Amino acid sequence: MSRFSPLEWPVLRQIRSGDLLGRGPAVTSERTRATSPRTTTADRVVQSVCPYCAVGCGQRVYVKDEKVVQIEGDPDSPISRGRLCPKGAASEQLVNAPGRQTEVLYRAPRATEWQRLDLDTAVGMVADRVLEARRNGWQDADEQGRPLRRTMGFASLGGATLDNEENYLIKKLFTAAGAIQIENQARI
Amino acid sequence: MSLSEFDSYRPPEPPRRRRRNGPRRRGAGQGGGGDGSREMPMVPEPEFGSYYGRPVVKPAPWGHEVAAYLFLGGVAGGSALLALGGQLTGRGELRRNARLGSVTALGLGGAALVADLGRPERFLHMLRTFKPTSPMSMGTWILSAFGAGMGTAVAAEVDRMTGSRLPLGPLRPVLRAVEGPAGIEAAVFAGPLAAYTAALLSDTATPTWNAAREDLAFVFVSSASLASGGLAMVTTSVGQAGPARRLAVLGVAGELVATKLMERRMDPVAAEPLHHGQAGTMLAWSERLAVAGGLGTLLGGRHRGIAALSGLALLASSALTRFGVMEAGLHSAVDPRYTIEPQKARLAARRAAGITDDSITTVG
Amino acid sequence: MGQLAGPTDPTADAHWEHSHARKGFFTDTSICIGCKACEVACKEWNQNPQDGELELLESSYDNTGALGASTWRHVAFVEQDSERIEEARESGRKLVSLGMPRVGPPEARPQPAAEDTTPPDTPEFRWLMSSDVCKHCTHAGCLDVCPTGALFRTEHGTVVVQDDVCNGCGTCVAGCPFGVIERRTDGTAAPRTERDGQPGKPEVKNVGVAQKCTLCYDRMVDDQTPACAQTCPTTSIKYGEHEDMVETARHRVAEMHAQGRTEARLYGANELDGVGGTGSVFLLLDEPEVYGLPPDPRVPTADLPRMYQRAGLAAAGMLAAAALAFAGGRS
Amino acid sequence: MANADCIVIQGSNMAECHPVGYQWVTEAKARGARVIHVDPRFTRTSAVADKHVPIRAGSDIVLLGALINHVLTHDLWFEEYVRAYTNAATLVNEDYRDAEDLDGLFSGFDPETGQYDMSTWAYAENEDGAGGHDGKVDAPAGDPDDGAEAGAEAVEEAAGQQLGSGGAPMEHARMLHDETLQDPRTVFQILKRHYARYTPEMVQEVCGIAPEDFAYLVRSITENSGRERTTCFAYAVGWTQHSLGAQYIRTASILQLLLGNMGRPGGGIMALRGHASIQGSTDIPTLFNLLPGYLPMPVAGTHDTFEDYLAAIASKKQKGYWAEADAYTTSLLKAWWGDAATADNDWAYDYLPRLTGAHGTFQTLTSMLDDEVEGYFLLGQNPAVGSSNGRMQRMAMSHLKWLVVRDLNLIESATWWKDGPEIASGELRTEDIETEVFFLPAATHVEKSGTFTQTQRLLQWRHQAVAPPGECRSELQFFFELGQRIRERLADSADERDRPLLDLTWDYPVDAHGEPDPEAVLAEINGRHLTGPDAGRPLSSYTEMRADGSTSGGCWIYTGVYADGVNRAAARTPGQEQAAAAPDWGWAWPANRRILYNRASADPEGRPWSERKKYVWWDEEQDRWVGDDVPDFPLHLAPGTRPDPDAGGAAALAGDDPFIMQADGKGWLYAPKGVLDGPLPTHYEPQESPVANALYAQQRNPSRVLFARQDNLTAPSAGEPGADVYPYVFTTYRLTEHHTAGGMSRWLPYLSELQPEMFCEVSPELAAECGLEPYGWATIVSPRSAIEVRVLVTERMTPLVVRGHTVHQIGLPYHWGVGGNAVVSGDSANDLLGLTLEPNVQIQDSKVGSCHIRPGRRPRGPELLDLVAEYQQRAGATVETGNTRIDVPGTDRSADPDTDPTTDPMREH
Repeated sequence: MSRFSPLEWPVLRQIRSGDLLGRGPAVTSERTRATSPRTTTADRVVQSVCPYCAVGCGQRVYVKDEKVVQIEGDPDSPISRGRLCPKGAASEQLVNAPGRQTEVLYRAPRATEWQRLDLDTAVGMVADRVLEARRNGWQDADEQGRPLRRTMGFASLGGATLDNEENYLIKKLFTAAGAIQIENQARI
Repeated sequence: MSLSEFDSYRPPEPPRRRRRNGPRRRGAGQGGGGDGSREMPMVPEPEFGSYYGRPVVKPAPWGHEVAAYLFLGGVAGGSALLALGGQLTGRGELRRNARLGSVTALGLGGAALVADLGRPERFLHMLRTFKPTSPMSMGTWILSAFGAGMGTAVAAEVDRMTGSRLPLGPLRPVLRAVEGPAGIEAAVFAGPLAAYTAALLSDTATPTWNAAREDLAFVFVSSASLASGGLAMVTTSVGQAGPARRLAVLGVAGELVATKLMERRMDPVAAEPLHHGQAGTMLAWSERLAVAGGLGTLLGGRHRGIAALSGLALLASSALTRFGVMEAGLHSAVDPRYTIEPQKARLAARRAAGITDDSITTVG
Repeated sequence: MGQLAGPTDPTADAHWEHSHARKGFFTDTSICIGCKACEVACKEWNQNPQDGELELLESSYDNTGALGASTWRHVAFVEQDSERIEEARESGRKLVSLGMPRVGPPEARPQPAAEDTTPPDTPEFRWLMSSDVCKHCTHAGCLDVCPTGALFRTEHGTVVVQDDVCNGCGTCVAGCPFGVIERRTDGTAAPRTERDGQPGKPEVKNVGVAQKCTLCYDRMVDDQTPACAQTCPTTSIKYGEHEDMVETARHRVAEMHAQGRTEARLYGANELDGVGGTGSVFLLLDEPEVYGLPPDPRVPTADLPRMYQRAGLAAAGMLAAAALAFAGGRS
Repeated sequence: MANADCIVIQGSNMAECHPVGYQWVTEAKARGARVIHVDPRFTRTSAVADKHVPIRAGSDIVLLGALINHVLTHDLWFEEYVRAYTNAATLVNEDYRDAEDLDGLFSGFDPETGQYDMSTWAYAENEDGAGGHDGKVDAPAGDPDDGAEAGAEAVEEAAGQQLGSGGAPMEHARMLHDETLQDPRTVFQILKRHYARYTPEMVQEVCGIAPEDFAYLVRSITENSGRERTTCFAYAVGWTQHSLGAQYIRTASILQLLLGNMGRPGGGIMALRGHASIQGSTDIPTLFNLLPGYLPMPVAGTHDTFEDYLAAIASKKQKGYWAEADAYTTSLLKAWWGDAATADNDWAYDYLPRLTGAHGTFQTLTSMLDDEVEGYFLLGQNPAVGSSNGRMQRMAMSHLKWLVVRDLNLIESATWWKDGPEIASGELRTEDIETEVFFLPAATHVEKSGTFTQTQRLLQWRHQAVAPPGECRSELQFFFELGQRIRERLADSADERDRPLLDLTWDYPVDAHGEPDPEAVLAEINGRHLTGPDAGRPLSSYTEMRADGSTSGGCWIYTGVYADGVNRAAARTPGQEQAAAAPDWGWAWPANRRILYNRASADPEGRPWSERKKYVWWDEEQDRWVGDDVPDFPLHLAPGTRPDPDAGGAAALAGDDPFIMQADGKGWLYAPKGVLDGPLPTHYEPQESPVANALYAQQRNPSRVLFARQDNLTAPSAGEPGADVYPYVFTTYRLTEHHTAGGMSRWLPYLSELQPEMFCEVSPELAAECGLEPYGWATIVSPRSAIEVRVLVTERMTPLVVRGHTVHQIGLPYHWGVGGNAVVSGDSANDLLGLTLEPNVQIQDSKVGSCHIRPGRRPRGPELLDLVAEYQQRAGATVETGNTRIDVPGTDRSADPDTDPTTDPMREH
């Protein structure tokens, strides 16, 4: 009913179409007649995999104007055949969650609140701290003189929602740095 | 509840938010607490199964505005008939006051109706279609037609009252010419205006309203009659208010009879809400006030003061009828018992009568 | 003019020139695992707001409660003991002995060599789960009572609200015999915790407008499966042409009865029922009211002609009374 | 799974935790398969199963052992399969003593270290090399995880720090056999004796399972096993998260091997894992004890030199592909250190840091509490809620100098310093906490490309859909950049210890947003030829890897995923357009095989066991293995082939050795090495139990890993004074509507509203006993903490009569945590749990614990600590309680020399 055209008045359409009870096409609005799913109006569709459990259900991610507008099961997947559990079905909200944190936050020692920090500074600070902790926790050899060449100064605990490639880089970098206390969800 | 020596350190128990779905009572459908609850209800478990006591049908999202509209629409309709009578029998004061009363009730009622919409700015969408299956749609068209006639008549009336000061120009003669026919036109829609609201309520899945579908219209037109008569008794001098008094008395009699008939014909379970709780109280008072107003009219109707008091009692009675019926219906929707029991009973009755092909539950 | 009751093709009844096959659901609750993926997928696709109270609803694992303006799929959870299970089995058997209609009895699909037709032992306990949804009735109360034409019958035989038309009069809410449609409020529960620096409640769309399942009309026009049926992990929710759904349902219930599971029954598969049959057919394992469904729903409009008749009579009576009032005396 | 005739779901709530995976069970059931759910609770899985068998949490081995016993004593085992494909006929060392002989201990236990010396468990060897009774020679060794279908299981994740996935290496030796299976020293007879007392009566007494239910289970399994039919087991963390979790899986493996259900369609043991890439994160592990591809991390003392390392991990003479571990190791080192890895420096082997024991997350935790760790990275992980003994976790974090949290939302592990439970109880004061906290927002799965490895070892590529918003970054980008910054800062360093960082190959192409190309990383993982005519070409199989430095490859088991430069993980031929095994969707390791050990789906002669269960078979005409899947066997190795007894590696495989990733090609009924807590699964009670062990004097797994500390007290078990203070058993689990610690679900309104509040599930009987009001509040107290929950009273919980008294179980979902940022929050069930680890894989014992439950909410502030302390005092719980290694019959369990609270309780490995 955005632009009212007298000839399109549903009452007249009721009479014209014979739908005197006004149940069908006579009462549709312009917008209704133009209905189309946002899966068809999306700019692109990308194949992905559900991030929750290890069944590995296929997902289709629909993108419009560089925003994810829909994530649903990928019927092509022989594993999931287009189906998703409630968590998988909520993936779009995971991406576009109202409460999602997209800024770096920093809590100084003894501080009672967060403060903003830009990403570049934060990464630099972390790099400094890694090197310092590595130095402080360094062990060259054990009591019997056997080589250890490691640091006990820092540790990491990863979730199992990380990509293989990410785990690979983490393991590679930390091992090269001599860190051994690298763990993940698999143990938890 | 004091269960632990640490009670004093406990945080205060926040009140649980009100259930969106009404009472927490559990039906016996879970096999007598098969839902895991051992909670003993305060009253014995009713003899019906339900889903955690949640409603099966939803109550209409209608507030007091709609009840008020039911009342005001009736007043407007009845007044239009009095106005026409006044017009035809030359009772000028009655005509004038009834017309003004009618249009006022109509205006207030319309406003109430719009206010109750989820999207009041879209009230004009009501005229988008003409849907015979929708009492609300029919009512809208009736209201519009009625409003057109009554509006015209009142415009003429007001022009007359202001000494022809309305800036009508050349239209004044036209207005005067159509005034009479307009009053008749409005009166044609007066009865439907008072009666359609009964169909509006009954044409729902709300158990009490639906069960009252045979006779609710009679209750409503009677209520409209006594209310409009009452209004005229308040506004109009006793000399001209004779027809109003008679209409009021007829309305009272009609209502008392129609109500009893209606309740007798209703499913007994679905009729229960008319007698319980707030609705029961309102309807009981409605009846008392109707009787009192009717008696007052009969016995002291020629006394201006008594007439006015009786008129007020009748108006109040009519309002209470509509608010009571509204409330009873809403209550019947919220408690699943009123949906499930009558349905089970009628299904069983049909089966007992050998009709077994029309159940929604089948095995093949 | 269209019909108000009885068997009919609702699409043709609504004067669609190019009607499609009627589409619908078959929800087989015997294989529902209660995962609620349908609820989430529905909300996600339709962008319905969160409407839970964020507290336990005291009904097993059901914290949604009922269908409503923002919940278009609702999974019911019912825990039952053996006594109740036997009652359900008995009531199912009764349906058979009543000679309930087998409208077009299903072609005797070769039973799997009916190894054992004695009823299985009644288990000590069961947990029913069932995903409820709008019934998309053949004779839809909501649609018929809608004054604005906001509700309409689609070319696929489903019933849909046009949220750009609806003015929120609320008549449809009372008009639905299944308690499905509801007017949306913005009353979503706020997060229970205080969130610092977080945006408040997201804006709720279509406030004040009646809302219910559209059977994903927007997906259907593009031949896509509704979100709930697509996501359902166990195919408890099946989607397709209504006729096929009813057929599948009949086969399934026959199969279960053959296994001695006489508690199984269909809901909505009978076009002679009070709403002319539903577009969403269910296989239930107990009486409908146990799941919160009406046992004998009847579309109110079926009685509307009679109501109009009575109202007309009443209006005439009022006119007569008025006439009498003026005729009856001099003063 | 859809092909199974009977599915036993035990230790998993499959329909709730893996709804989409459950579609295959639904399908099998629709085809007539019987589905049985064995679980402490009646769950949504039980609701759709044919039968629910309630079991006392922590007693699964008794049930499975009784099934084994029944199968053995009633001759229901699949004889031909067992004889051909398992080590049933092998003889065991005559010094071996079974748990039956030593009342719960095996021979070789050292109470000082809590470890077994496994030498007596070994097979009997024929000194003169003349072979066994029939002269048949075999070379058993290998993986402790007898070929569970899902491949690398929890067991492999850390099957002893030193072992890696190849299991204990063994010099090729001649083992004694008795093909008649009659010799009392055969594995078969040992097995028979070991489980002889695991009877239906014992099942009733220990598990609380009625004899008729047991009979039903036995009938269902045995009637649905054999040539024509197969039975499948499914498990999840319900089994692994026990102090003897790996043994649970082994018990099921033994049963499945006896019934011939391994390597066959519709058979096997299905591991159901809870995280998108938990399989991947053990394949390419961020685990202390492993390098990619299950190669072990070097250990000081045993792996000091490259030679030591290679000798220790795999023998050149053992059967199967593990014999080439040197090539895999060299390729890995070449991938990491490129040209700096040369033959002269042992391919930079010394760049690898060394272990000196367990350095798992829980050992790290105690180090943190001792102020030995300065910094901690949490990458999509929420230990404040998700890890056992949450209070210890949070207290440990407060000892850090700095903490980096990378996540999507402000999880409890990022905010404990302002709104954690210890702030509320007054144990910590925000103003006193020195820890610096960095919260770095992460990218979601659609904001980055990369692979997840799902539970059946399938790698699936995800394409990036959009760029991450704001300052969100992928881990890939963050770590790449961190590496660059670190290398920049060290660029001028002459320190030898910085060489590994400076020599690291760390030059990945980046896109416009600075995101490194994940495909380049995948290519590095896959590996490439470095020299020769093929230089630069991606490897197409791990068989192309060489130990001479001519190949590189970051994870040998993944080699082939990038064969011919094509990203096979991104293969997406729609399922409906290809065969049932769907080989053109993603890429499964190894070598794109979908069912491991599928050679076992054919009989020793290579014929399918039956037409109905046809999968992979030998085709005489083509002279190769064919079938519905990539044969998990050398393609042209004929069934009748008998290798040279002295050969090693793949060449040593016989034509009927289906378990090719095992060193001997056989399925293990008995593990002569490699399993740290015994060669045969044995029932012990959980760390905390209201019941005394009915089978042995030994109450608990003697080789479990203990953390005897004041902040990790154990409740007294049955028979110990104070056991009645914590009389109830609680078990933790997940709900469909949430995800682990909630970081990816409690922030989503759609999921939060479906399960908004923390609750417990109790039986009507327990509710009556304790006066619990339905849906009211209750407080649950364990020796670690007390939490408040809503009460769901339900008949889905069944009290079990065990050893004469009623055991009440309390179910607790563990998704909620205390914090101020989520849509819904609540007390965390993990706060109740103590830390005790399974010895093989060091997984927490988080499925069972002892507690008390009382009506009403818990106290606030310091009074909460008083409440917990009051219970501890009444129970007389001390650091010694429950931390006894050996329970000698008839002696007081409270005295034990092993647990000295003043020393580090970590056990040395």
